[in-house]
Amino acid sequence: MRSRLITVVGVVAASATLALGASACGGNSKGGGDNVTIGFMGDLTGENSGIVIPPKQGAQLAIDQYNATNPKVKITLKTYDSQGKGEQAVPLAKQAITKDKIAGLIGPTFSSESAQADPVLEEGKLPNISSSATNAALATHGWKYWHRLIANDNVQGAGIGEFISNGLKAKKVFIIHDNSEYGKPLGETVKATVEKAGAQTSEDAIDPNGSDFSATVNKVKAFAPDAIFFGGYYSAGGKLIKQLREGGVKARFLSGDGSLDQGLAKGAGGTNADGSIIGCPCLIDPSGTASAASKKFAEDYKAKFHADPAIYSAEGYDAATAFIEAVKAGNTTPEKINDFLTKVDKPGVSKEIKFQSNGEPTATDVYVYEVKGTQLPLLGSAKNATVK
Amino acid sequence: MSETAAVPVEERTGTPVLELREITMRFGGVVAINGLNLTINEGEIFALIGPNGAGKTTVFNVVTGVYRPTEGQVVFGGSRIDGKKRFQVTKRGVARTFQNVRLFHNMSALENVMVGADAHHRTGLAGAALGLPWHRREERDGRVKARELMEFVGIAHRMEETAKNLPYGDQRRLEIARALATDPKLLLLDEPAAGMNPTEKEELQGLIRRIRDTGRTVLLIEHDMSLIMGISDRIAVLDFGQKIAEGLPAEIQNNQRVIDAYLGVPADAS
Amino acid sequence: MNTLFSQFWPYTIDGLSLGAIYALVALGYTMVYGVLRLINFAHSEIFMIGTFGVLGALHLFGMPSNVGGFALVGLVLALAVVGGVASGGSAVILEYVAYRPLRRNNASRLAALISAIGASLFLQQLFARLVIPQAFGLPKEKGALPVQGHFVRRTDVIHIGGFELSNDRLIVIVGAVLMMVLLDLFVNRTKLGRGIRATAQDPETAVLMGVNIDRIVTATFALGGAMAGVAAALYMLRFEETKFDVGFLLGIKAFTAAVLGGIGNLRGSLIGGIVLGLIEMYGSAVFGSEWQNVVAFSVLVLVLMFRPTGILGESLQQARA
Amino acid sequence: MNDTTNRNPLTRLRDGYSSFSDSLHDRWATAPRWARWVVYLVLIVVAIILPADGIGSFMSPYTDWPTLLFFPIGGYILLAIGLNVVVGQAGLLDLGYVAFFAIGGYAMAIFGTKMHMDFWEILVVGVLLSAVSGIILGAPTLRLRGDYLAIVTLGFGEIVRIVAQNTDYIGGPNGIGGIPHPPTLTEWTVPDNGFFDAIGLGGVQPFKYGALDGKPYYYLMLLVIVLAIIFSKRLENSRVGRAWASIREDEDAAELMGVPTFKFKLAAFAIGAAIGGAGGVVYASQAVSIIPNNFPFILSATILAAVVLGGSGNLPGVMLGAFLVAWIPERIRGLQEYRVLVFGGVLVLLMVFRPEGLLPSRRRKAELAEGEGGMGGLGAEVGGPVTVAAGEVGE
Repeated sequence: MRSRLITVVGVVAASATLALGASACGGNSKGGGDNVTIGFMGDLTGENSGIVIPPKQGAQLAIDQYNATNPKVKITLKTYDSQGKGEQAVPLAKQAITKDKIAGLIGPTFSSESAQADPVLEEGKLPNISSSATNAALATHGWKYWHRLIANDNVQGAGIGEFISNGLKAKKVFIIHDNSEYGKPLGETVKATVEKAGAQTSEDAIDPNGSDFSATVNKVKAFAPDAIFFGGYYSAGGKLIKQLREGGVKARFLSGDGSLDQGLAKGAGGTNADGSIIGCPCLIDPSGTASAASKKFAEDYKAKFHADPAIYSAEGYDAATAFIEAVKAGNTTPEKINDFLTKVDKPGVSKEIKFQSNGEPTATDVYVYEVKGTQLPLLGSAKNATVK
Repeated sequence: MSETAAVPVEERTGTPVLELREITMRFGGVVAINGLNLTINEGEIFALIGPNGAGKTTVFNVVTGVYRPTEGQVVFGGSRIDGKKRFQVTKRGVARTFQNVRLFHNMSALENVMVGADAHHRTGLAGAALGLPWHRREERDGRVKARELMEFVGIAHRMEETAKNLPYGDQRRLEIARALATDPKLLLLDEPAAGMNPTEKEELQGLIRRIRDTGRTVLLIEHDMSLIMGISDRIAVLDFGQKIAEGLPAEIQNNQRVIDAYLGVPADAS
Repeated sequence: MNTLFSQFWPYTIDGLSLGAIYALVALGYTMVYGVLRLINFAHSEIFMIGTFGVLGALHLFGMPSNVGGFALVGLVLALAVVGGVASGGSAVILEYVAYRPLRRNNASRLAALISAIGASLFLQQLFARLVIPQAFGLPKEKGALPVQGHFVRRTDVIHIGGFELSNDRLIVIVGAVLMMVLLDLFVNRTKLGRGIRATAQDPETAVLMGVNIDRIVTATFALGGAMAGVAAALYMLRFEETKFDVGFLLGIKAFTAAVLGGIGNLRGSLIGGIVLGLIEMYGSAVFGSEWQNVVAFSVLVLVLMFRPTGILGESLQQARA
Repeated sequence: MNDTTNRNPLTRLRDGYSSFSDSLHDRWATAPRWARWVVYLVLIVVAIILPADGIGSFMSPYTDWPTLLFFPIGGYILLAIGLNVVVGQAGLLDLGYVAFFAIGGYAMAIFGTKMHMDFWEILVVGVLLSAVSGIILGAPTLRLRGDYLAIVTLGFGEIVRIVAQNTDYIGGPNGIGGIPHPPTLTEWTVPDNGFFDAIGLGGVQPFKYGALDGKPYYYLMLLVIVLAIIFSKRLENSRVGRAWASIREDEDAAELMGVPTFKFKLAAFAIGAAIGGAGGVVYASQAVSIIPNNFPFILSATILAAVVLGGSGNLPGVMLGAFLVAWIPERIRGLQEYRVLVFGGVLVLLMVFRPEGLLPSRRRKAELAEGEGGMGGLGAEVGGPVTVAAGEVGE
């Protein structure tokens, strides 16, 4: 993921009196001689904070665990609330570099804010690892300090597309996207992939802020597909499934990581979403079936936050781990940490923590999840998973 | 029926400035003006009178381009102006005041007049934004002209005041100054004396004469008969959108149809 | 294009039911505009409050499930009352807090518009940050997410060839038209309605004639709000979920519908809403759904170019015409 | 209806503030020329040292102050100056002003990435393009009055955004990335000596446009703002400004006094659009990447709020309004998720207690005091349809 949902709500806010009241609580003390500060930037209070807080908590967990070992150099996590907006992320990034002098940054979490803030981080020579910005174009700028620990939308789209063609053997696929910088490219990649495999396709877009998708439903009805892929977020996805089912469309519904949330099934209502398949380059494994590391992570996370690990919490944990490894190896300056990141190779919770030279992760796993009730059990890797 | 008499009028110059030819103005089913012919000659003070609702202001609106006449032509200075845009009519030399004063209330008195003076200015956006020389010259000229006109109408001491703070009589004068600033050949005054006391009326009478003496033609609507009889060179009487009489003040005073109209006897009973 | 022909009836029915909701919300804009010449920008939030009123009532009485047939009609009637009261009441409060003081100060309409935008932001955020999490027991950061309440059993009432009409769409269309007729009767037949029309036509004369303007304004907001509340109930019947900013896009569309039909004109709202709903559906079918809003606004511009005061022309007092 | 006898503390506070701002007005109006120039000079010096760290640590403890000064603060101020021409001076209600900001931004993005034009060239092209689009929007719609114009402009803003979103050539929803920064004008560095260090500007390269230092962009924005102020002020005090004021006051009377109202309304739209477009070009040159959703309706509403809040029609007021609207939310980051809530409430309160804005123009204030802007009647900015208004000229 991720780019932010189209948000129409306020850009601005509040009163002078309150400004004065809230003053003077600034002045952050930069960590003492033996401390290193790592930042976390993302939408912490905005509309999409629900998918940013889990990776933040994952990162927090990793750092707390590290500090608990009483190391020589402790790490503090400092958060930057960009509200998912580039125009807020840019000055925050500058503040992080010039004033706070942090050593590394986890984030920004969404793609559109990354596109604006990453050039700043690059010039400020601040190593950054995003746990969730999946837009493919981010890797094409030749940035040296930029990394991510999540496969991009092209990888995801291709993975889901292959699953549609091989796992589901669908011959007629209808692509719907939400016309966002996340949903549209993802939809296009899925479309290209299934077309290559010989499927017939048609497409339409919805306005995720609208409520009535019946024009799209009618189009789907006319096309009578075997499978429907939706590129977009679960809040619109749920409504879409509901209206499709009520319109009598029975084809299997698939979507990407933006819809990997219980809200999808809730929005769809009843059993409408059952059997839908959600692909994600991320690993969400609260029951710890994927690996021993995953099991331990799930238990620790639950113990600390009293909640199941959610979307990207494992990736947030792994991103923090990458920085922790760098510090452990005696690197405390941004430059040295970045050098270390080019060489790091350590098994993480979600995947191998290892970067290609362009900053992309070497791991390209895409996992698929099946909606059952409001649960989203892991079905397996998109390459070989099957459904009944 | 309309041309009562081709009275040999004592005419100052004789060339027609404004001609209304067979003007008819309908609003839906209502006929506000019906086949009106009217000729105003250069340099005269011409009064248009008639009972309320006779269509006098409608005539003004037709002349100034507010309404496009349903039928007929408006000829000003030899060319047709009906159907022209309002500001174009003004540019050609027709200016007016309003029955209910319509100043730009929150602008200063001087600015009000300057808006009128701007009618013939050519400065566009670029000139104004860059402060080009001719723009500055126009501004200066406009200001000088506005000052002179305010003196001319007798409210020079009110220049910096906000228009709406002026006493009523001064507002009327300001409106006249604003109209004069557009350099009209023909000035239309819509009930200029309304709400004025006798002294003010006296002064107004002088003012209108002086305007005429600067070579302008004046067409006015007025209810105050003594004022009209005092300054008009010629008078036309409207009733129910038709001209029922035209002539010298003395003739109008004794015209039976006019008397009937004012007393409420239907004029077109015949 | 082909889809439009092969799916003509579905598109038409969907357009009508969407337009019916637009029309009901548009009434609030049009009435307030008619009387105060004010764009009540916060009307979309009045609608939003209605949807949450309806949802809250459903939760309070234990979310029913699979309601169909005449029971559904009865339930919707009850919900319409709830929505109407919630929205009508909050519209009156809104007027009292955000507009009345400005009226007293003779503030400009621009100031009133800004006050409206402020009220709109305030109400949205109030719900997203405080009301929704509290009312539905959600964590704070989830207040901005959609909340559902599924209770309808959808069945086709009519099914002849390609023509299908589901029970919810039928109720929406019939309900909206019914409310329109009732409002029209009210405005034309009652003393209060005459007062509203008189004030819309000429507030000064109305005052001279002994009309109590404050009372009229309150009544106008209450009525317009109640219509939005009924629209909210019908909306919940159709879509069964809502969100703190549910009113935003819908409000803009409803205002567009009001202008399209001729703002200030009650029947114009109905025409405008229906026309806009149909255009959006047909436009989506022809150009793709991503152009839906572009088509809607383009048609608005075109209509206004040829009919500068909308399809039916302005003014509440002409409701009879 | 104006109950002046009811003098509760709030009204008294309001009146006190009112008379204070009035006396400020008067003093300014009567100040000699040299005094004004001194004030201008002081203001410019203040603006130049404004991004210094010492000021920033109070003004913006949470986020990078110079960047904040560039955008949103500088950006909002520029946009507010532009919108003020349309709303404040000509009295036309524009709810889609963000469209021109978007057009400028996209001009920078497209010409910069696809045709490799230089920032300064694009600035000219972008401004022209925005002005033309203002005319294209205005020509068919400016005959509409008041609220019809409002909804049509709102629609136009949305159309521009959605078209950008649906057009693959300009990146669709992905927008455009890799937008070039302005070329470095000179590597000149502010001397790193005592004085400049003390004010926190030592070692700054004010004309080198990189990604990290926000100050050069701020100075660029400052330059554009100053130009816009001069431009707008000159227009205001010329025939053009008088024409706009007369249109706002009484459009029919203006037309009858020889003001080509349509032409001037179009000009207001074009000027406003040009200033908005300039803002877009400058913003995009710093942002590196833009997407259609950087230009939502709410931004139009925010700028309009800034204009009205500050005092529609009065340049210093409008700028103050824009500054507050941009700055306060950043300053109260401590309030986190309640920022917008508080902002909405404050807008209502301010309009209730001071509907004419914080620093109203004399003219506008008078309009309000007289109640011509009353909601039962008509605000000067919005009237009925053309035909009805024309009829009012009659008897």
